Amino acid sequence: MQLSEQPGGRRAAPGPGGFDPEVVRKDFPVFEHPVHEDKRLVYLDSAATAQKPRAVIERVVRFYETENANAHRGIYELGERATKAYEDARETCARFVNAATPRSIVFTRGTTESINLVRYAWGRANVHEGDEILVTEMEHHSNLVPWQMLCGETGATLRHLPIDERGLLRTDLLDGLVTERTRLVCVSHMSNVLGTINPVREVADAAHAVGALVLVDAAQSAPHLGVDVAALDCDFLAFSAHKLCGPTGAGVLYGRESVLEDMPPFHGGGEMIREVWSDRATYNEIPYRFEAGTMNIAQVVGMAAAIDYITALGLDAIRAHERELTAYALDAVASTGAEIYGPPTAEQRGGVVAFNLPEVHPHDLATIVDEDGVCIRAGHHCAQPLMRRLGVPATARASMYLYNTRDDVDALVASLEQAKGWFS
Amino acid sequence: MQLSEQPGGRRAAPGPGGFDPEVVRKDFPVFEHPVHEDKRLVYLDSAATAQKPRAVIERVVRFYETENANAHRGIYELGERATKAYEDARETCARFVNAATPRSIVFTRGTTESINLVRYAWGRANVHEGDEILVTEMEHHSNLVPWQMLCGETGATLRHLPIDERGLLRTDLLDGLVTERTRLVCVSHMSNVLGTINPVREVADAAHAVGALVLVDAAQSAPHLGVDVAALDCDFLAFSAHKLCGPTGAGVLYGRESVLEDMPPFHGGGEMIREVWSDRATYNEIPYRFEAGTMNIAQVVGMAAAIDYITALGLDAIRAHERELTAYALDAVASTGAEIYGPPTAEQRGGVVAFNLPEVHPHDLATIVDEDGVCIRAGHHCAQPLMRRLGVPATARASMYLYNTRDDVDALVASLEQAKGWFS
Amino acid sequence: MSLEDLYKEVILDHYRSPRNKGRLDPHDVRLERNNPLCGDEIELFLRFDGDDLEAIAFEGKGCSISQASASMMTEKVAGLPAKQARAIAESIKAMMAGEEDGDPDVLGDLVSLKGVVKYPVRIKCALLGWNTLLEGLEEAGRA
Amino acid sequence: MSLEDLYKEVILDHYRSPRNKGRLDPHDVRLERNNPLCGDEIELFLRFDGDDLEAIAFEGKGCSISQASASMMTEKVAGLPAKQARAIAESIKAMMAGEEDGDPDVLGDLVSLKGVVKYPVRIKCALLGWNTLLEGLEEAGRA
Ligand SMILES: Cc1ncc(COP(=O)(O)O)c(C=O)c1O
Ligand SMILES: Cc1ncc(COP(=O)(O)O)c(C=O)c1O
Repeated sequence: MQLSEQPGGRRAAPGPGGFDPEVVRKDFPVFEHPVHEDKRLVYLDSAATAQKPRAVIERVVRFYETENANAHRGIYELGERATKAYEDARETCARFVNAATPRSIVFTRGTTESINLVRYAWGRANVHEGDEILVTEMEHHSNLVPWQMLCGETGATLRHLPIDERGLLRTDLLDGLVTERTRLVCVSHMSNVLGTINPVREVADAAHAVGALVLVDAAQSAPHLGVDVAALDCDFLAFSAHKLCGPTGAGVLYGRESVLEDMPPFHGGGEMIREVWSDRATYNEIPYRFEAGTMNIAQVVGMAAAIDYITALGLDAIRAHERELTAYALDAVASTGAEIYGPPTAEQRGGVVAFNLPEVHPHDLATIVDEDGVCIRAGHHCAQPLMRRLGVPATARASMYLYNTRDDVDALVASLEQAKGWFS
Repeated sequence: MQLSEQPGGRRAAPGPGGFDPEVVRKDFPVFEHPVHEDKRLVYLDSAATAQKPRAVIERVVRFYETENANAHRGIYELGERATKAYEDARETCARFVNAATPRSIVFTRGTTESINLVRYAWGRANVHEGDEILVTEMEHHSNLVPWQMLCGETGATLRHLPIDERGLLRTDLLDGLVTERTRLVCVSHMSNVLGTINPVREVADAAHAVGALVLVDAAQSAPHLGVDVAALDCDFLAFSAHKLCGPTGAGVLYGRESVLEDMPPFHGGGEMIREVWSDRATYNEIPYRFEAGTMNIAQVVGMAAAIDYITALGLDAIRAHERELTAYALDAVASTGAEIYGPPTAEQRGGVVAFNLPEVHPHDLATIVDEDGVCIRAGHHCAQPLMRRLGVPATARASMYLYNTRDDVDALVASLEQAKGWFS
Repeated sequence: MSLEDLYKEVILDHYRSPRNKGRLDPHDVRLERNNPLCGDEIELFLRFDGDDLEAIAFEGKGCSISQASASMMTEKVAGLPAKQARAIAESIKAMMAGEEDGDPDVLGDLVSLKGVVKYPVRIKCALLGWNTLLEGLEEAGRA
Repeated sequence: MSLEDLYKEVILDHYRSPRNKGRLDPHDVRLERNNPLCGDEIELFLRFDGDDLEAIAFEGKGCSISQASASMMTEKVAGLPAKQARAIAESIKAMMAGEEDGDPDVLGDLVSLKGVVKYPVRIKCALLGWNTLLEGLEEAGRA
């Protein structure tokens, strides 16, 4: 599905399926409030966190007002409602990632906790001295630092799959880097800096050929591309609710059923146990074995509402809109003289545009455009090794989502031009 | 502060400070909705999770509608608001537990995660073969299973401080059980089954005398008694927002500043780092070193609103109300012929009454009283070793909070009498 | 059926006077199973005569629904061909999952257990004995 | 002061033509500090003559506010008694924390840095040089 471009027009017509970002925008209360007293909010930092539609906020409120109880514990009606809402959310998540069973869905605080859960529970049992873990050169710190730590603890070796000049993975080097010693290959589905969409299946096939597992960081792809664990053939996949219009404080670890079955627990506490004696315990079945204590029930329920919201709009339509807007933004930002990082075309990337204006430090830039109500990110984007690879200390980054329009991009460009003026 | 008892009256007069549970109850939207079509909700399971006042729900909504952005990352105004709300919450929590500095406050998902954080980050660095960890016989699984796991991994030994027949800690045995080999003593401030309020300071003094640290499980005490880390002289203290009228998915680990300073990180990821290279990283200062990735920002902000709510009502007034109601409930439940577990007087315990009716299994009881809209808990209450100590497979449990009234207790007792009737 | 009727007409009779309660010796299969969340326990004994479930008995403790359901089960399946016992157990499970209505011709009095469906958390209690039976038949190679 | 004025009147002059930029040899103290969240870097060189800060220079990269503030700092404190340099640094910090208004008699042109207070995330940038100076004075035993 491709949105029609109106030649010369400032705004895309609603795409097939009736996707119209101006209408979508009305679902998000945050846009009703101006910033800096009277400025229209131009929110271009959805790769950091997305705004929340009314449907999600109201779902959380409804939980607290009519279903609030501890899940899996109460015999009374309120407890049943809470348990049902929580387990229904698990089914929603399973469908969303096309998992064969909800038993594969473990709830967490977010991508970072999901990955650290794998590090602690799977990693300590399966990675030993002399083993290797492979990560890509474009990973977010959350999919890099845990593996540094695990290697430090176990004596395993961390290896890196490089990227090329356009910010694409050097999959041609997979053969040499994936070896009999490789236990795990960690790859982000979509880069939060370059926007690159990675050929995860190709990486998974190479890993599986030597018996290694594959962990996919879907923090950026789940909200913007959608994910299909069967098609990706991954063993673990992690994402965060807050980046897909859901509440903060919730996320998912998908794990292949057979892998989770063999995995020791993560946290000790209530609910993850089967029987406890004073000196030992036996543990619950999956996925409960990995969910200790009172979980983030309301947030998980809100996450399911967010998934319902974006899937009702259609991930294809969202992707088509973002592709169209990204193409527009790549041109518009380039027209200011900025250097843009990552793949040249909108087909190869998600709605993330990292750039630098010559002479203007990105922090100065972010402060200056903020005066106009334009929210962009400046910094290393939790990817310092990638910054070194690009040869810059930091970049500015504009990232787009379903509520952004060409007006937003135009506002950014106008602000960039003004900043250039001050510095020239 | 003690509420005046009205002889023969069914309801306590508002206590000094004007505390009136009937008025408080109106702050909680959940009570506006009947259960089982037309039954008044008699919620007696606050030890599992508390209901949420409008002020907390509205605070979370306001965050999503006017402050939502990632904390500590954005240069723009929305990001500043999010960061401020998040860090203000840290100060609120520091004041609430009387911590010397907000640097001592680490945000988590809840008590269980707080305790597991200590197990992983502090425990693995400080507990070795031959060392000992002491827990009490009344601990919740969340303050027991993590230490079983740590002992299993390190070769340390887990020891147990017994309770007496009334459910009080055998502190007379501390001398023999706290030794030069003890590294950590784990004690709940208030039992979620017996209600027992433990002499934490006495335990802490014994531990510190041999150089051991003390971890306090304040899941029950923070909401009902309030906590003062300076007076308790503890090294770690954990509590959950959801039990003190706050959102699910948030909690606190308090750590003594000097202890946290020396503690290695827990999760690897964004925000907890200082500088990252491809093969290694240096870590951020406390408390950020322990907060990896996007945190549960909205929930932490809601937790602060909950703390503001209960402290505005006054923890002394809440405690006085609960003491009065507990005394009433102990008598009323005993009058049905039930056996009650734990200390005999309301002075020695919080508002938790665990009991069994002869001949009626607690699960049957919970199902039967639920028909009348009465929510109680039945089971092992995540304390299986304590159940064995009490010689029962399970108990029923009624637990009270600031919105409960004598009417609630009366409804419970009427329901219990009916159940007795069915079974007799 | 109201909760009161469920208890008074179905559960309490078997809870108070359980049928086939106790050990069965000799036996071909012995199985202990529990319901970890509730603490309900069942110990089930099976003896076969060829493909027939010649005798069945149980020990256990727990809530009235778990124990009464186990008692009703032993009464129903004792003496039946293993295959038929299995079919009944599957029928009960389907009924409790809300997938079937419960055929009175097959289940007889057991249809009254359907009253538990309205209390979702208690379904596991009602099924504890039945699940243990299915495992036992499997273990004996009779299923 | 508007952001435009802050940049045009205060920051950009020093950013484009930084004073005392470069190494200082010989020196008594050399310190490298950075602002991990922004990536701003400062390398500071101090030379003392008794208790006087005889000379000061810096290297660095980062945003204009961090670099301009460091440049303004070197211009202001070069040649002063260490004690007085320290007092100025403390004053700037208090001003940026919103605790003091900033005394023009003490701070002179530096008062204009107050414009950064309105941009809380940038305060760390403005203070990077000053905090490094305080550490340097401490290290030299001159504070
Ligand atoms: C005494 C005690 N400790 C720990 C916990 C665990 O708290 P949470 O489930 O919020 O992690 C609870 C609550 O269930 C509790 O009552
Ligand atoms: C690619 C990528 N991985 C991981 C993360 C971490 O996600 P979270 O902060 O929600 O744990 C992010 C977001 O910051 C990301 O963009």
